[in-house]
Amino acid sequence: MTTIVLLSLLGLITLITGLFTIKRYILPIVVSGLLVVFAIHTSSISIINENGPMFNNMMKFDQFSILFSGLILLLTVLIVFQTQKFEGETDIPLPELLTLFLFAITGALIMVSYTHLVMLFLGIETLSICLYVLAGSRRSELSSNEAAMKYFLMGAFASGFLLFGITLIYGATGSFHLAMISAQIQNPAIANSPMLIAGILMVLIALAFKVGAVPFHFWTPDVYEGSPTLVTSFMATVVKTAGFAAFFRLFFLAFSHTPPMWNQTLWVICALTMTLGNITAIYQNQVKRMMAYSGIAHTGYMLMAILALNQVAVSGILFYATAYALATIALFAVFITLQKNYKLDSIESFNGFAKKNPFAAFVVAASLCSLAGIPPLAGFFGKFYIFSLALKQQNFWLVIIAIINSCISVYYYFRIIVAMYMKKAMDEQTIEIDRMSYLVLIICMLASLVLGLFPDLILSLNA
Amino acid sequence: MNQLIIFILLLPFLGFIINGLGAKKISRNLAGIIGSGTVLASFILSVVAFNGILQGSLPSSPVSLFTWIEAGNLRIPFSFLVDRLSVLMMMIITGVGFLIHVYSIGYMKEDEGFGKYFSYLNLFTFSMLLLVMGSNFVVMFIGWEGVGLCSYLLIGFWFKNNAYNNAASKAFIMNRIGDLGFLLGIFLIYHTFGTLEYSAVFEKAKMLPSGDSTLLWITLFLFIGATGKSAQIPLYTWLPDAMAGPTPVSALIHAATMVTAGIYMIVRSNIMFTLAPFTMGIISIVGLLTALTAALIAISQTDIKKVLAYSTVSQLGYMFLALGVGGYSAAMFHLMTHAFFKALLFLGAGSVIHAMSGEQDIRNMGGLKKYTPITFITFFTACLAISGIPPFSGFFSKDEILAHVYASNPILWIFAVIGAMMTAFYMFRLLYLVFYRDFKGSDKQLSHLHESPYVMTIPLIVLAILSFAGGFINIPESLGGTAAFKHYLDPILEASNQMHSSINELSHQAEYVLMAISICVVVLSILFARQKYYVRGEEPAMEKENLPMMVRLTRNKFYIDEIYEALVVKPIHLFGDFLLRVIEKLGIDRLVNGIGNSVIFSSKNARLLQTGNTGFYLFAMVFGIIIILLFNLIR
Amino acid sequence: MVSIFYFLSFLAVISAFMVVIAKNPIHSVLYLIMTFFAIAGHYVLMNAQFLAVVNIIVYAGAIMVLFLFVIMLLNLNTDAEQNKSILIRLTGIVAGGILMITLIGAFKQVSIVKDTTFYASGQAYDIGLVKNLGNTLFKEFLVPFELSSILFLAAMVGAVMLGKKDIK
Amino acid sequence: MITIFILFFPLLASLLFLFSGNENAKKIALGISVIELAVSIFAAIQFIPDSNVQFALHVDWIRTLGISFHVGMDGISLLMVLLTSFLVPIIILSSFSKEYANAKSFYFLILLMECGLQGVFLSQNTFLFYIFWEVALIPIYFIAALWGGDKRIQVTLKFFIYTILGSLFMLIAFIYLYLQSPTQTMDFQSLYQIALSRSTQGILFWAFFLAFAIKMPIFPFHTWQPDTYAEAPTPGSMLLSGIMLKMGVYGVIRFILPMLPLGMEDWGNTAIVLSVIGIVYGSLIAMVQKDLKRLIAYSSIAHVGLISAGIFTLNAQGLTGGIIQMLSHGLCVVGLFFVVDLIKKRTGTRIITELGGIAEKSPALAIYFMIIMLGSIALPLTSGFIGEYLMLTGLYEYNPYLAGIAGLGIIFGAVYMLNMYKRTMYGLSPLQSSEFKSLSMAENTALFALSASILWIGIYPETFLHLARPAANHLLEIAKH
Amino acid sequence: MENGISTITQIIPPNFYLILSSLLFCIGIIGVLIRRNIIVVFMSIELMLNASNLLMVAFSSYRSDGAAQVFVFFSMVVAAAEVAVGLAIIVMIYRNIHSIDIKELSKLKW
Repeated sequence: MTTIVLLSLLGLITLITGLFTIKRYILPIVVSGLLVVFAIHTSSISIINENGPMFNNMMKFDQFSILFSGLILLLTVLIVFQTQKFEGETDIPLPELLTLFLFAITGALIMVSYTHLVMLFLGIETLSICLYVLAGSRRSELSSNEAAMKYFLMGAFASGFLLFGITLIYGATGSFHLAMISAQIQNPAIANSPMLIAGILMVLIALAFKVGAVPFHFWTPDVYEGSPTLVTSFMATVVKTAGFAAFFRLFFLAFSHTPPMWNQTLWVICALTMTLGNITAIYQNQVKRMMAYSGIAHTGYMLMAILALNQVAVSGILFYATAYALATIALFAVFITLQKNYKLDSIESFNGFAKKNPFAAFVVAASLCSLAGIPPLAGFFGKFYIFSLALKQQNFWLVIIAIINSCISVYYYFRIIVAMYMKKAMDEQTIEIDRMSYLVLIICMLASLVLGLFPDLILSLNA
Repeated sequence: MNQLIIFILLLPFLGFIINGLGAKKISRNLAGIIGSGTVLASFILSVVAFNGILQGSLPSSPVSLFTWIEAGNLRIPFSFLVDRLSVLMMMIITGVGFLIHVYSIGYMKEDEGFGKYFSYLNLFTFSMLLLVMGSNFVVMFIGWEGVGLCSYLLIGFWFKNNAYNNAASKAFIMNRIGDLGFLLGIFLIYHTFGTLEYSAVFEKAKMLPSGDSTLLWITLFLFIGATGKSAQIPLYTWLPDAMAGPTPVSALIHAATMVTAGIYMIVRSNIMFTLAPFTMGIISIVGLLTALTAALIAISQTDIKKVLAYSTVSQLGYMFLALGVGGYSAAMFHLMTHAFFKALLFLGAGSVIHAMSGEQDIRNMGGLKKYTPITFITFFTACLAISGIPPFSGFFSKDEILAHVYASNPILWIFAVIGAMMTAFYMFRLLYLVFYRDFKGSDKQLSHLHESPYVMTIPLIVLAILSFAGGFINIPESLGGTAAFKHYLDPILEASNQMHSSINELSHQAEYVLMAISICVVVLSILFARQKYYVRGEEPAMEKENLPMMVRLTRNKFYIDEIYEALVVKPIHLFGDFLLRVIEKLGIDRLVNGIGNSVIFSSKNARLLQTGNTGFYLFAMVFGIIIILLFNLIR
Repeated sequence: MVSIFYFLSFLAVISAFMVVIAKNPIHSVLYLIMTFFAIAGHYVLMNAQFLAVVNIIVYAGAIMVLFLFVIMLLNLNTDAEQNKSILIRLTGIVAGGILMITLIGAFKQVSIVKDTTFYASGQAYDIGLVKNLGNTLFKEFLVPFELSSILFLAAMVGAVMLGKKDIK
Repeated sequence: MITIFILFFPLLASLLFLFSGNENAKKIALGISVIELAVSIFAAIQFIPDSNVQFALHVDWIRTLGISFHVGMDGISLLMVLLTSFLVPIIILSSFSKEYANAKSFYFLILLMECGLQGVFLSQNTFLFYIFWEVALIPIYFIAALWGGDKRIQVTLKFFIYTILGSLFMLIAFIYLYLQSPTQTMDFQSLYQIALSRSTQGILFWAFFLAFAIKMPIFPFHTWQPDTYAEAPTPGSMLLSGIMLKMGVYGVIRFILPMLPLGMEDWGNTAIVLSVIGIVYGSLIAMVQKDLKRLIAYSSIAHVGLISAGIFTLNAQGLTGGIIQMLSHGLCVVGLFFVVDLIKKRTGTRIITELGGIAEKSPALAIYFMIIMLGSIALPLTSGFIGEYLMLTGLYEYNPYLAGIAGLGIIFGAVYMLNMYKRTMYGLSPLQSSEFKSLSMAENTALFALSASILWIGIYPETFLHLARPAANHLLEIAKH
Repeated sequence: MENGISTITQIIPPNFYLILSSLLFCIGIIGVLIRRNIIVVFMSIELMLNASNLLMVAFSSYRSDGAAQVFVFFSMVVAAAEVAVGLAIIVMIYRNIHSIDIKELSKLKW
């Protein structure tokens, strides 16, 4: 809770500093603030076990929430690092932009620690509203407008389902508390109630929308493309992580006793998501769209962990989300610079990049390999873990679909690598990347490698 | 004693290494001396070993160097066996080989690849020795393939000429086909007997009943191997082409030694063959067919070496015929005498070619008698020997074969005699065309005509003496001899002889009659040749003229090469082409690329789902929701 | 009582339907307000009087007025909207209809186990009162209440940022 | 310790590139690989020829999953390590006369690949095995795709995706086995003890077989191979064919044979039949190839077909023969590529019909080429014979007819190899080869080393057989239980 | 009828409210699907939210649980915040393209 309070305070402070002309200090304030929050947050790990449910069962800061909150905070730091160069990309001033980021992750933190459906609803909405604004933050750009509009309309539509679903679940079980719901569901009369079934499915649909699963993924490519790249990066990483955490938490804490009903549906969604995501990504020429589809595909992989739905799967999602986020952030960090340079969204902007900036190109290549699941990078271990979760559940066909999809994904990830290393550049100039981005790249790179080699660093956290 | 055996083998190998590595640095004379010297030393050691065996001082158990291959219960030692049979072969190989080495010093004097040539010759001798000395089938196989390699190297010795290279490849590949048969035979032997050592295998084979089907297959496989190496139908066509190499090579490889490997192998494993009568039948028929076909072809050939080559094939056919009827010692005996006179013939031909500055077409020769007297005399000796005129060596060996054949099957004998008749005819045809009447070559060639140097003629003389006298070691008992050679081999053939005693059924009178008939036939055919080519002076027709059907057929070797080309080589190539173009490119590649392309194609279409229209997206979402709810709520 | 229920239900459904099919956005807004009133009536029926009032104040009073403002501001008070093609509209209606049938079919026999003790104690009729609601809100729901301020703040900042004419 | 050194030395030592220029890169790389070779030889000398895993290192790694860092070598691993350490310097030597752009990266990738390959052969744990399996793939992809021919981009990507597909099937097989293992570890030894039902073994067999069949490649999974060999720069082709292909065979030996005896019973026959088809198929296509590299590629399919057929027979002869043939094929095919590269550098062409008469210009090359070619067509007293003889014996024990068909390979092999030799080395030289630089020091060394080892294995195979035999017998014992 | 306050929940079975809310909810969906005017689409979404609210209150009454009614407060809060942002977005879009037709903005595709 301290974390959430501090974070909202930090948001307020940022907003207020915006009033004064001390813009130069804003970024350091936010970054150091986030780091302080993170430090305080981690120090609370030691007292997890004493933390019971808090505030009338509204939230519970258990291991799960601590881990995911930590991840979200760190990823946000990586993204906030890059806001400096991002100024001017949006029509929103930096302080407000940062405030929105901070409020968004406040929502995200709520999403990973709720034990009450109202908190889930509030968390999702806080996050979403910030994102609607962020997506439209290039106000004069039509694409940004369109992204905001699409995201907003569809998001609100999905919220309707979420609310209706929550209502139905409440109707069936008489409670908003996850633990109570779980207890009620043990009663077969309630478990078989059509209200409950419809409720769970509608919540599932709403959450599937948030994480971008087929057939509720349609917003993703358009919104990713239209939004400012940094926001895309944020959406693809932090938001998706929070979405999965919320998804998993809900189903793990509340619905784990009713698998036959929803997990067939989720199975199909999962298979469709990876397949459609990967297949569509192949033909994309726009980097951001491609990454959006790749994100959809990764959603599919992560859904496999939700299908497993046990304590071990937490590590799976956590690890996978980390690996995926690190690689994605690194890729987008480079792409922002390229985009600035060439005013071009297509893969061609990567042409010959290896000659222009070997280090950055190397990081991008490594990130792509990580995404493609090639050892010894973190992405591989994530896949390994998820596959073993699925195999433990005897989900053979899903794993085979996943494998074939992994192969397909290699194709489009390697298109960028091919462009960087084997295509002729459009011009001769070298491309410099600012220092903050270098820092981000180095961190992402090292983290990917270290986590790939020593996955215990994360896995052991969820003991 | 062991060291001695190993030295027999190692010396030629040493020569190969020295000449091979120092091909550029060692002077010609030295290379020649090393090359021949090592073989001579081997020969002397072989004679010592031979002596040792006669004395009984040489143990006849295998000498093992080291374990070569070991896997599971398969254990193949690198070991050698010197017994009566192998020492005989060793002496022939090193003896005749030495003479040919010496001859080569003169013959190859001008050649730039002199050192290389000698190293190859030594390698060949080494391989051949390995073949005969091995104490198990695998070591024999090493030598077996080794001689194949050497023949490849030596046939293609003048590698700038592509025809020669083709001949070399052909020889190797034809041999390889046979080798596969041999190899399968080896596998089956191992499969059946669990070992590959001669002594153990034969000991176990003895226990099997006659006509055993496993033995049938083993022997058939081995025989396939033999047809390749010993140029029998259907794998004989490489041998005539192999005349592309330097002439001494033809003498060494394709007359005296390498081609005898098949005969050696069958004699070595005689017990298995004796117990497989069906295979024996096949061998005799194949042998006879080969003998007749090759003789027919030889009659109309115009290249001096081709005539000799076909004659070799034909004579090998005789040997196989002998083997087929169980006359192992007769075959070995003929092998030996044949080594003498065929080497002599080839070397003589080499001398002729040398004199003619490389000309090989007999239609351009004639009257060489007065220019190259030594060559003529030695060549004449050889002709008499091969035709089987008593008391030349060929007479005794051929007659023994004929006697065996007659004892086995008189009809086969009739054909065999016809073959002998043809042999005499084409040999004397050759003799008359080359050495008699007038010189028909160009003036330039005429001015160069000369007798070869001593280094070449001395081997000829030695071989002539051997060709003449070689038969005396096996004068049959019917002629008052002791048949020493036959008895010498008895220990090797002991088991087979117990089963095959047909030769003894033939009375001395019958033998006399047979001898008389064959001599008459041969003399008649010689006279006919003399009449035709000396008295009447007929000449082989030139290519362009309209030849009678039979001549055309034989001149063109019954078109066997063309038939093989059309029936085997072309189809295989076409099939390979088909595999590449259809199966590989259109089938497998298409399939794999097709899968890839179909993914891309579906991507191309799947992305169209993303219409950009929010209304459509909402529709799609709702459809998804409807489907999910329908499936779960309405059951 | 029952007739009021049916009347309000009928009113809600009809006016909701009119929201959807009215050509002029202003009409839609007005029909929507009518729907809200009908829903508020239901709230009253269910003894949720406070919520009924809030519904009217917040929804009809604030939110819908905001809509009206925007429509006026953008000068959209005509029926200039181009219709989607018949086919799409039909599909939309069919889709919604199927969904409706599915849901209604599923919910046909739903029953809720009533906690009779509440009725006996009489507390059941008081929950909708301000006092009781206030208690629940500020005790049990204190955290979401506080946190919703962040939501509002974010929405405010966002709305200002997006809606402002020029930011420099 | 020695295993760790062999495993990571190439990688760590390649840090030297950070301090060197491109021009010295090749020398540094050569030095590193030679040290690696020396250490491998030292390990071989220290090795006690029995079936135990030696020089093992067993450290906890991913505790939560029970995965440990477990490396070590038995006889088979040792031979493969030796092969790798021996071939890499030769491969580096082959590039000596050519200046590769960005040489540091080039040699770094080669050394990285060496690290990956050694890792594959040294792993005693499937997780580690898989990681190195893929680590070996990345550098070769880049080597081929960055320094390759004109069509390299599509071709290498196809190769990459194809092999990844196979590996992923292997990965799920690993995971499945891991989940089945009673102790939940991924060590080979514990996986060997799992008892699985027949049908499961069948499925796992195919999962493994696909991975290895694609890697080797076995007909009909070979379609990536000729193109990749042809497009890759020669060092790349050498790495691919000389060592990487052995990974597939090694995988079969390590996993399919000991772990899936029932799967072998059901499907081993299919695998052998496919392999034998591959022998004939590869040979026949090699016979009509005009491009030297493609010819070698198809010949490689044929040879590998025989190796896999031999190994799948699951008897001592076939298995031992397969192991020896892995060495032999590595030497021969690297030698062939070496010669082809040499010819290509000097004449500018790889098309058979445009070549000729090289024997006259460079007799030394002719001799080396001859020895390598003879090794490749399995002439006795060369390495090829030992392997092929044993494998054919094994195959004959398994099924005589298949042995007969497989034996056709030695005939066809002679046909296309001799033809290749004849057309390139013999005859008269066309214009292109009129000037032919004699062999450089580096080339001479490499070719001499290759030829000498081909003859060594051929004449005294016991040096290597006695290392392989205990391990092979041990595997067969496991397979029987 | 104690306290003089009659309650509908004793007369009307709960599935009536379920069906009513489902009706309203689906009408909202239909509105979302068939309209092109963003504002009307948005209003339809508000209708969906209100349908949920109605059901929530109904459940609250049937279960005599105040928590659900408080939940409705929060849903109103969220709706209000969404409306604020949503209308801001609409205004922004209108400024740029002078239209609020949902079809106008379909440049991002494929």
